[in-house]
Amino acid sequence: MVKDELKIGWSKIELASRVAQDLEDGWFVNLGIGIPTLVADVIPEGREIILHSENGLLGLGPKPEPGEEDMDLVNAGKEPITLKPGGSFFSQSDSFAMIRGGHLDAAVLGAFQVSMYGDLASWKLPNKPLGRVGGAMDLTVGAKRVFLCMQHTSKGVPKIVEKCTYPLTAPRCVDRIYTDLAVIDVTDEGLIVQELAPGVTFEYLQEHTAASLKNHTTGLAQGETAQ
Amino acid sequence: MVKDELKIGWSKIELASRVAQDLEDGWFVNLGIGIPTLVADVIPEGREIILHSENGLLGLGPKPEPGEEDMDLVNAGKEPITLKPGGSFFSQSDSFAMIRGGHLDAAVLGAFQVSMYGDLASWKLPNKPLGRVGGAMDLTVGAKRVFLCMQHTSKGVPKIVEKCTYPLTAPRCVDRIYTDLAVIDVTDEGLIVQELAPGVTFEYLQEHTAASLKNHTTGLAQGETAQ
Amino acid sequence: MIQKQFKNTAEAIADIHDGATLLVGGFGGSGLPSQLIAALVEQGAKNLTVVSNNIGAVSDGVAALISNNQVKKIICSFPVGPHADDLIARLQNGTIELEISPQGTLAERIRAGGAGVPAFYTPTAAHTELGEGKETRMFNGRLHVLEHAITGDYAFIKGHRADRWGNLVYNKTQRNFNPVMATAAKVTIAEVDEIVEVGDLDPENIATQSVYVHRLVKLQTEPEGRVVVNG
Amino acid sequence: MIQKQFKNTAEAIADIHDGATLLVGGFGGSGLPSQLIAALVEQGAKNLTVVSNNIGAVSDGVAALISNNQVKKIICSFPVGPHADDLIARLQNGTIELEISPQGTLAERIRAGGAGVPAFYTPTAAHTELGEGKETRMFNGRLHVLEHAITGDYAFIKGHRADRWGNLVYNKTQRNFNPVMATAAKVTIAEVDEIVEVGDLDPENIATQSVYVHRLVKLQTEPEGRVVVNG
Repeated sequence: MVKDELKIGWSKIELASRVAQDLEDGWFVNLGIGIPTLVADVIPEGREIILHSENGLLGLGPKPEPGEEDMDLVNAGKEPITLKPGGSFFSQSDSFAMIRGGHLDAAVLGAFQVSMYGDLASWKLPNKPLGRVGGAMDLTVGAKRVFLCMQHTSKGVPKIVEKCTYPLTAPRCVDRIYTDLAVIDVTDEGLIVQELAPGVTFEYLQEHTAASLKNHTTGLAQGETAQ
Repeated sequence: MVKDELKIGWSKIELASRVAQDLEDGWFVNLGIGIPTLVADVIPEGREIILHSENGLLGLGPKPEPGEEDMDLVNAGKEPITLKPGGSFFSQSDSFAMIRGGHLDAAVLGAFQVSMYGDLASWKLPNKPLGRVGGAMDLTVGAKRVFLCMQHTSKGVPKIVEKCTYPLTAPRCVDRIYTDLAVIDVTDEGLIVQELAPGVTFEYLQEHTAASLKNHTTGLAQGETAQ
Repeated sequence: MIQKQFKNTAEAIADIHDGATLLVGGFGGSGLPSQLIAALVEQGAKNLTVVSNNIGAVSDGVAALISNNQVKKIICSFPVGPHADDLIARLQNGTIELEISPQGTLAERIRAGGAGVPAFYTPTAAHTELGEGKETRMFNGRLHVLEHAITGDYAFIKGHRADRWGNLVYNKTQRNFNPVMATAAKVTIAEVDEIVEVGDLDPENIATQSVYVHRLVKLQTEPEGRVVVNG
Repeated sequence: MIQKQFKNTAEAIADIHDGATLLVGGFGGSGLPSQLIAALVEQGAKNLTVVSNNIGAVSDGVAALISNNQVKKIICSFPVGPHADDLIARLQNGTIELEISPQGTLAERIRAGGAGVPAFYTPTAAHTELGEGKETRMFNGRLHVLEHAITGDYAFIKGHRADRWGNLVYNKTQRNFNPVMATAAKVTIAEVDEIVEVGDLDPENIATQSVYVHRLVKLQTEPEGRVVVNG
């Protein structure tokens, strides 16, 4: 099975690109630590999306060229980044006022588990002594849309579940889940698969998901999208 | 009596100067509307006192020269002022965070009434349909020291009373009262007269005050101070 | 491409509905978005709730909306001034409602509204008439009152320079309530002296970030221009 | 004349007492007042309560105080990183206490501490382990938790440029928690790259106003200098 997973689905950068595709012109978007950070590098040409980083900036740009790194200009993952023209710097309290106040159009975040109701667990693993909450709880309650961007399984164990067993970040907060295998909406009618990654069947996806999925991609060949 | 009051005591600018004399080097001070505003013009030479104006600036300077007025640079009384080198501009929420958070060394304010316990009434007259609270309530709860700077009486009626009959700005908030007639401390032992203006006797002062005063100026000739 | 600039004030405020809550920046005439107010007088939306610090300090402020019978409720700290007569008359005949909030509490309530904080405690106004009827609680041996956030459907703000993204800088004490109110409305409309290229504003020096500004109007510098814009 | 500059970090932090509460700015290594921390390691004050966002991201941050057994309690949002081993060991043997606060709640609690707001409601952490045991209340149909202000006896902050009055500007994302923490301590001590003349900083662009900074130390740019300063 591990072998299969290596062969099919989106790579990390393809996954980031798939997320970026859904970010609309003019949106203000926060990118979490991990795969979400990659989204900054793959914003579609001609689309103005203003990226927020919770350590206190709007207008985050791509990674700097080697040798151009500035340790006073980092993202929420503490990696060197650049600032786009039109960007701005502000304090932590201002940054989280922006987040909690509902001013960001979307937050793209990682996850340990997500439930069929959109409950998110992303800050603490049961087998670790310490959690790392950072801004995750603020982002999930504050952003207008919460998009997850993650591997579909962790060491073969499904991350999409009926009920989270890990400590919650926030209940019923996730709107859409992007994984290496599929794009899945969290709705009042349950988890709706909108799109399958190349080489992924609905049956394969369901097999790797610990909650019931509904297929809205029926009639399309594998790898085609429902757009 | 009105005639007497015209002859004795401090003029408005002398009163402002008397207040300014007690503002210590390095203090951050807010000046209220009215006579307190005059303090900005009479800060003793060589003393660095940083004046705060609640509309959002630190480092308020004297009035501009005629013709130099800038309507974007005004004090809390909406009068044109200047900014000293080292001054700064900030928002209302930041300005009142500064006030309420206890960061100002003193607020110099006007008053309608003040009680022997330091209760202050300064925002609403009983015979007026509307009060004008502005920043008075925030300043009185927030400043480290509240100094009043006012005429001792209003149309012959004492403003220093046993109990305020006008709506309160804040209870037990006043530390020191500067009037055209005297300097009076509000203490746990009551109202203590520290200094009399030229030509004012303790008896005259008590006669114009509707609360019991204690004289700490005994032994000094009229007009001398207890310093 | 992000484009927030409107042709004129009339278009920028055209959709304001009867019954809307409107936050109006400025401290007296300083930083007052007077051309947006003038356009709203023309537009005529009624039963507005208006949140603004000073009512009646200048004739082209909120007083103009009151005189034009567009306001059902005022929330402010300073309802007096040379142009407050119409407010007083309407209070006396019961056609307008007034809520007085201490200036710092007003600023903090609006900030809270923009920051996703529904309520907070403050020592300001405890033991006073303005604290009456409010929940109170002791913290550190001192009485505090519970104050609730204020948000608006629209905010009118005045800025000095803007860029196409909606970033704003202010000129001196023009700043006052403007950056606070900009955060607390569904639709924030800024009238500005100048619109510059994206990247022309210093990123360290942006007082209102692009995320908070939804519509921009460049002020007409000539008085004749103003008439055309609002006419 | 106002004079806030101290000769070196050792003198600037000399009076910090055992049991003090210390706010430490920075986000990882960015905007971290590492020379003040190094001086405090030398000085040796014990039983400190330290409030800082990241613990263990870098070796010259709060981790250094923990390793030197100077800390009895940590309040942070992110207690993990390559240098968190000593924290974990002390948590396991019960010699240190840890309070985790979501990052935005942490920032807002510190802001509240500086702003005279003793407590506020936030939706963050409601229905989660970090909200357990806290007062809750519904606002607008949503559960909120009551969070209390944080203040410090001292704050260590890192700035870029300062003037003699104590005004500060920051460099890019170095800003982070520094201007927030500067407001919330009895004594705020800033290490800065440069001290300029009063009037050299743009009054529109001062991120931390003079009123909040009590002591200034200019950073030694040469590593040799640092040893001398702290020695």
